[in-house]
Amino acid sequence: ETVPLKVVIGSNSFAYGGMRVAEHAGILEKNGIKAEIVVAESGNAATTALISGSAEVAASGPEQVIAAAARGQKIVILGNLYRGLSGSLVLSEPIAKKMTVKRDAPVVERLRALDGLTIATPSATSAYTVPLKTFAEMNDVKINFTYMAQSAMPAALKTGAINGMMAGSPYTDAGVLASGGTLWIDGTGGELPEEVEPTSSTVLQTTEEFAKTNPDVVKRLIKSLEDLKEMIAQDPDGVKAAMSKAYPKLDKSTIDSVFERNSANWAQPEYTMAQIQKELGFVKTQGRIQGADKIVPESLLYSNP
Amino acid sequence: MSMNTAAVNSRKATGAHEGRAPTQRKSWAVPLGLQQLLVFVSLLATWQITSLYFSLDFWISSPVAVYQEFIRWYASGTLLNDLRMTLTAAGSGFVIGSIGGAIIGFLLGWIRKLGDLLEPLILSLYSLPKVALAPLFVLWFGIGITNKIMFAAIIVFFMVFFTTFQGTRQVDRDMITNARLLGASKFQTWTRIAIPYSSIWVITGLRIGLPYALIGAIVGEFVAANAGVGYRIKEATSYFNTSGVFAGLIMLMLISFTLLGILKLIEKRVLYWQTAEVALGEDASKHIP
Amino acid sequence: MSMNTAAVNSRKATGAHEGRAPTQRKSWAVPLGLQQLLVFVSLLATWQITSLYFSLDFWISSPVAVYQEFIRWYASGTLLNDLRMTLTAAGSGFVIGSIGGAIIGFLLGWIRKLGDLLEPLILSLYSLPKVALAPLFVLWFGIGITNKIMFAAIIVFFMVFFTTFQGTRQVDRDMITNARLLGASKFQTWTRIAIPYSSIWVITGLRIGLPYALIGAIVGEFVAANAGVGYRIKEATSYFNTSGVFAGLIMLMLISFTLLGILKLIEKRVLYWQTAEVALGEDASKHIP
Amino acid sequence: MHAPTGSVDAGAGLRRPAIDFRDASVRFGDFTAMGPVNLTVERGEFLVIVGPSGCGKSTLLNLVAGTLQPFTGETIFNGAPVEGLNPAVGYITQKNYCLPWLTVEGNVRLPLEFRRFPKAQVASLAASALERVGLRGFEKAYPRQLSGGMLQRVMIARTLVYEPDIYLMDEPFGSLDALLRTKMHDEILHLWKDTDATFVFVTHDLAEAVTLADRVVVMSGRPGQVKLTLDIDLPRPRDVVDIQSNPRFGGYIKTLWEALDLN
Amino acid sequence: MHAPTGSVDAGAGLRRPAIDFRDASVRFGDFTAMGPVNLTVERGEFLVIVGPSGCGKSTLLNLVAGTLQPFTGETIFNGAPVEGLNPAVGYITQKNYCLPWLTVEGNVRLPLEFRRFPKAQVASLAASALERVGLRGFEKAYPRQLSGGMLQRVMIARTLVYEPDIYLMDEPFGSLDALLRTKMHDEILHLWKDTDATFVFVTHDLAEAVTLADRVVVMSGRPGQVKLTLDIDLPRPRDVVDIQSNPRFGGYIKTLWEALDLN
Ligand SMILES: Nc1ncnc2c1ncn2[C@@H]1O[C@H](COP(=O)(O)OP(=O)(O)OP(=O)(O)O)[C@@H](O)[C@H]1O
Ligand SMILES: Nc1ncnc2c1ncn2[C@@H]1O[C@H](COP(=O)(O)OP(=O)(O)OP(=O)(O)O)[C@@H](O)[C@H]1O
Ligand SMILES: [Mg+2]
Ligand SMILES: [Mg+2]
Repeated sequence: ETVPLKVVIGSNSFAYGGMRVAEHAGILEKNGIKAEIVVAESGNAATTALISGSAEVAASGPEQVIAAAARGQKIVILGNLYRGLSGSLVLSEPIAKKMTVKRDAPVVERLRALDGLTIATPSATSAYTVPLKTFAEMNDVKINFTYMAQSAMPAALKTGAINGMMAGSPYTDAGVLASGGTLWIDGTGGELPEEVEPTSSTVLQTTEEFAKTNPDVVKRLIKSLEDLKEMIAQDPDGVKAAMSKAYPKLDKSTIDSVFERNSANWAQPEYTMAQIQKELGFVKTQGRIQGADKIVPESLLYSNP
Repeated sequence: MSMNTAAVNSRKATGAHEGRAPTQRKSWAVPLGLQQLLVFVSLLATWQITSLYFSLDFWISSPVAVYQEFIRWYASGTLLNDLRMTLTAAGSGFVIGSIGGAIIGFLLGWIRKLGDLLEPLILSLYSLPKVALAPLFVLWFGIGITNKIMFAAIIVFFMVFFTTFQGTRQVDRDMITNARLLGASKFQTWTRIAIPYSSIWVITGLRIGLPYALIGAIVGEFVAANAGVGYRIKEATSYFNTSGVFAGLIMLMLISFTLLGILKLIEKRVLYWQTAEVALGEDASKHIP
Repeated sequence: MSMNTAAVNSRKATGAHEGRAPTQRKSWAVPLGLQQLLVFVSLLATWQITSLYFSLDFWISSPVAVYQEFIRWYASGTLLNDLRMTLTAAGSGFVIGSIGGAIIGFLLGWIRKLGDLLEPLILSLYSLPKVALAPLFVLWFGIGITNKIMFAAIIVFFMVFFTTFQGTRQVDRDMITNARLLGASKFQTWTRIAIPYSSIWVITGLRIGLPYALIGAIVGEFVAANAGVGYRIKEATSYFNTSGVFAGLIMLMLISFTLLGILKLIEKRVLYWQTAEVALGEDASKHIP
Repeated sequence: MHAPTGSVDAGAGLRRPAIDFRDASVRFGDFTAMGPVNLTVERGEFLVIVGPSGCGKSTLLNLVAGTLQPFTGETIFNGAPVEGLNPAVGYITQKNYCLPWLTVEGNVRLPLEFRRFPKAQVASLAASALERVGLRGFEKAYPRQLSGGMLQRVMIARTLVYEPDIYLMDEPFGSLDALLRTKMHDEILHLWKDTDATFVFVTHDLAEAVTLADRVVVMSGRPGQVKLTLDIDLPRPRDVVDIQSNPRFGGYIKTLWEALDLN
Repeated sequence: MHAPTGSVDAGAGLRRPAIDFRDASVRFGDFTAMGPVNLTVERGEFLVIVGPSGCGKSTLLNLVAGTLQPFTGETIFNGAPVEGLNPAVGYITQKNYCLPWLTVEGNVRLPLEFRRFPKAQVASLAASALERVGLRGFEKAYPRQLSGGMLQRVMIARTLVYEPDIYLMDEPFGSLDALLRTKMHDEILHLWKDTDATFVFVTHDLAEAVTLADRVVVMSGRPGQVKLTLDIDLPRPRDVVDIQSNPRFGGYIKTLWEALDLN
């Protein structure tokens, strides 16, 4: 029999694309899950909804799970939805034109060229900010970060209020298309060095309580992620068809390019202890989250009883 | 000056004896609706031309593009469902918020001591930016329809509360005293004097609050939803579909417009005595004292 | 019944001849401030106890935790800077919005035809959820302080506009006619009659609008900022730091509280005639006609 | 002066006064508006008060209605001091308090509805009150559609309609024409005769005072005190036109006029 | 009846009437409130209008002030039809229009400020107007602190203060006591003699009418029409107390009373 399940995701961006494909390709249904997908304002809001008990499952960045754990909330990660960074850095047209460094130069040189520029990111704590900021600090590059809603970034880029934006797709695409910007550092393509790149952009999560009382549902979810991985490998056209159902506003060529850029990242369901430790390490070195050092890493990962 | 010109020039009198305007020989009314339509059409034209001329389509869309978006929205079959969702949340929120606001505003305005005592408290709550509460609301009320209703209700509550509170404080105390002398119980001075007296303020509160019920529902949908006009706007925003954003916004405007129209009809009924044209005529003339 | 009990029982008279209350033999006033303080303290206590007793710390924080958060915020040295940022934006927005709202509300309320013509337009704009306009605002006003000021200004504008508009429409036309007969020019009927008459509404509008200036600034900071009270709230939100969210919200409450207090003083001055205790006394008694 | 028991005594012989002002004075701030006044109004009496403008006549009535409290002294009403509003009186105030959102009829029905008169009676009582003040045909009009005198008559009808035991009337016929005023005098005198109610009536019209009164009180200028009490010893029932040709009529007026003139 | 030139003629002999109602009638909806009225008020005349309550006396004054427009006919004022408000008149309305947020003095200064009187004059003019109506000492009081009669006097002072050429007075002395009323009559008659202004004065008090008037117009019941015009041929200047003992005084009152009674 099928179980109804409310799944809340953090945005309409492609970082959550795997979940939507799984829904529209019938993978969830095949595994006996009748999912209702709700889109929240941010990953933070998605996790909040999970905590409030109005959704059984949420998807958001691993740092949300850590932050919640630091405040005593027991949430476990069921699997990975998007490997690595889902965002990229786009420069405005006039700045890109002035650049002496070429687009194909090593990423460190491209980073150095950003010295003194004003770059917008969603927030000081966002998964897009932290890698870039850490990378810049490592190389003594001074970037002026300013924080704004991703939807406002292309407009700011066009009017020259910012020199560049660090955001996820499709905001970056709009930044390129509507404001004549240039894709400067491709985060989704894994251009950032390993030591600053996050392990994951989005993970599937639920409360410890729910996982304990519904091991069967959890099993089906994990199975769905594996099925997705397989489908991406075996049936790219089926995935694309599901994508055009999930994102009816996108045309064929956009779907193709989105698939090319993101599908590999959607197909990494395993989230390991090592990855959790790496994330915790980021959080601790930056001292962003009080009480993060008290977290027991094992408690964050769902373990099959 | 001939009698004819005098008649043409004679204006609708306002005066120490106004209230009911005296009957005039002729009247030259330009239909207001037509004028408003003209203003509306010229605005649309300006929008279309600006958009075309400066190629601002991506940023401000254009009436034609918005229209096409509407058609698509309708054809996809989600329009009605979205409307239903948003209207349910906004409607319930409005009803809860305005009843609460009117009653509490009335009570605190009326019972002066209680009003003085609790005013700072309510003011503090009013000063809270509701948008900042959004995450807390998700925590407290989840992401279902309750969240949206509560959001709409709380915003409307304050709007209606404040105007009613202020209005009720203005009620002529002498009028009340006089009614008490005529034998009114405390309760009757409420129902027969204070409520009719402050009804204009309550209605102002409702007018101010009504669009905010929609805004509240929309913001609730921004925070978390999978359908509704607010969700469509957010979706359109994510794909930089400016026409879609405007289509959603215009949908909202149309809704609050309709609702405000209904409210205006109610207002006319409630405040009918301000403009009533009652037939003294025949009957009165017969009984000269 | 002895005279003494009568004196104790005699209440502050309200009456057909009220306005200025007659002098009483004794008066038993309980200081309002103290009562309000009591309400406030007991609310805090309830909050703390509820939070402790039901271990709701994560959900609703607690006064002690919020206090600690304040201390941390202050110690980190950002508090004053955040305050300055937010207040500047809110203050400028308030001034611009309320002046605009009062003037335009007054004009459209006063010039009835214009009001009837443009009301639907303004209502439509009012019905728009400003948050959805954020990208357009960035396009128009950038991401600096102008953006936040405009956000605050636009929200305040509508609040003040609406109450002023409604209030000005209520001005007693007979009073105006009478003033015209006394020789008032159109302009003088504005300055000497209509403005004093509708001042109570303008002030209500300001009271309703003031907290919204802060809300506007905060929303502006949500959209784009790297400091300010709104930014702190957002930051706290993203760490599930409920105490931090409350600290920010309470900061806002304190600010609007102070500002509303100032407004109340102004109101007292402007509407002094409603409560003035003018000394007829001596002087008047001498000149019995 | 109190009756031996607390209960309302039925016997006419043992009647206590309807109203008794004992050293009553009213102040606004430091300004003494009225008094101290010592005055007793007997049950069933028709008392008229005259006095210069602003001397405190309305203030005196307000004390009885309980809308003001005295600064010194007290107002005894039916044996007990007035504290708080006193709905036992029928008060026709100087200021107009018609509710603008009710029709003339609605305004007149108001006290009946407040006092829970049986539904069946309400309509006929209201109609007859309106008839008595000459407002038939204006039942459906709103206050703003009435002339000054018509408004005043609505106020009168609104009090007559529920037949209180004590009427306080503050210049009730001020804006009525001479003819209508005469009619109203007649009406009032009939009412007084038929119901045995007590009247305290303020006016500036000395002829009106003498026509109606058992006793006229002249108040002095601000702060108003009782300056003269004049018993009007004219035959009852009076015909409001004929009474004026009574030889004593002119004399009373002259006395009052002189008392006022000395202010 | 028009003057040969459009300019205001200076010679007293060629004077055109101050006000001329030509078939003027007023309707509210289907209800004819007044008229048609044909009446000419000569320049410098003291015209008094009496008539039953609700017959349209205030309505008639409103036509002159331009606050109402006629349904038929027209109101000629100084040779031209009244269209729109007519601030050339000084109108003491029946309803009170004191501004509650101004003191008594502020209210009286208002028309002077509106009419841009020199600053130096304003204070002394206001003080003298208040003196004339007996309100000295109440300059700083607010309207809500005044008695009914005092409010009425503020309204009077507010019109006297700027000395218009034409006074429209709607029951101006209705709430004044007999003494004050006599004083005000005296005041008004002096004003009239000194300034040669035109008065249209509505009252219900027939003695007042005869005391003041050159001519009394009696209006019929609703809809009010001119029923009788009575020239008052009493000597001028009049002493307001002595005039009452003039042998013709009583006769005039009787004529008026009878005209009213026939309604
Ligand atoms: N609310 C008030 N505040 C201050 N003074 C007041 C107030 N009400 C009345 N007074 C003063 O009290 C005095 C008496 O007023 P009251 O209304 O009793 O006079 P009155 O005799 O009824 O006069 P009138 O015949 O003009 O109606 C007046 O001088 C007035 O200025
Ligand atoms: N705004 C109005 N709407 C409808 N009817 C009106 C209006 N104003 C006056 N009337 C009617 O017109 C008639 C004349 O009114 P007006 O005020 O001129 O009477 P009046 O002669 O001044 O009476 P009073 O002596 O009582 O002041 C009245 O019957 C009244 O009902
Ligand atoms: Mg009085
Ligand atoms: Mg009148």
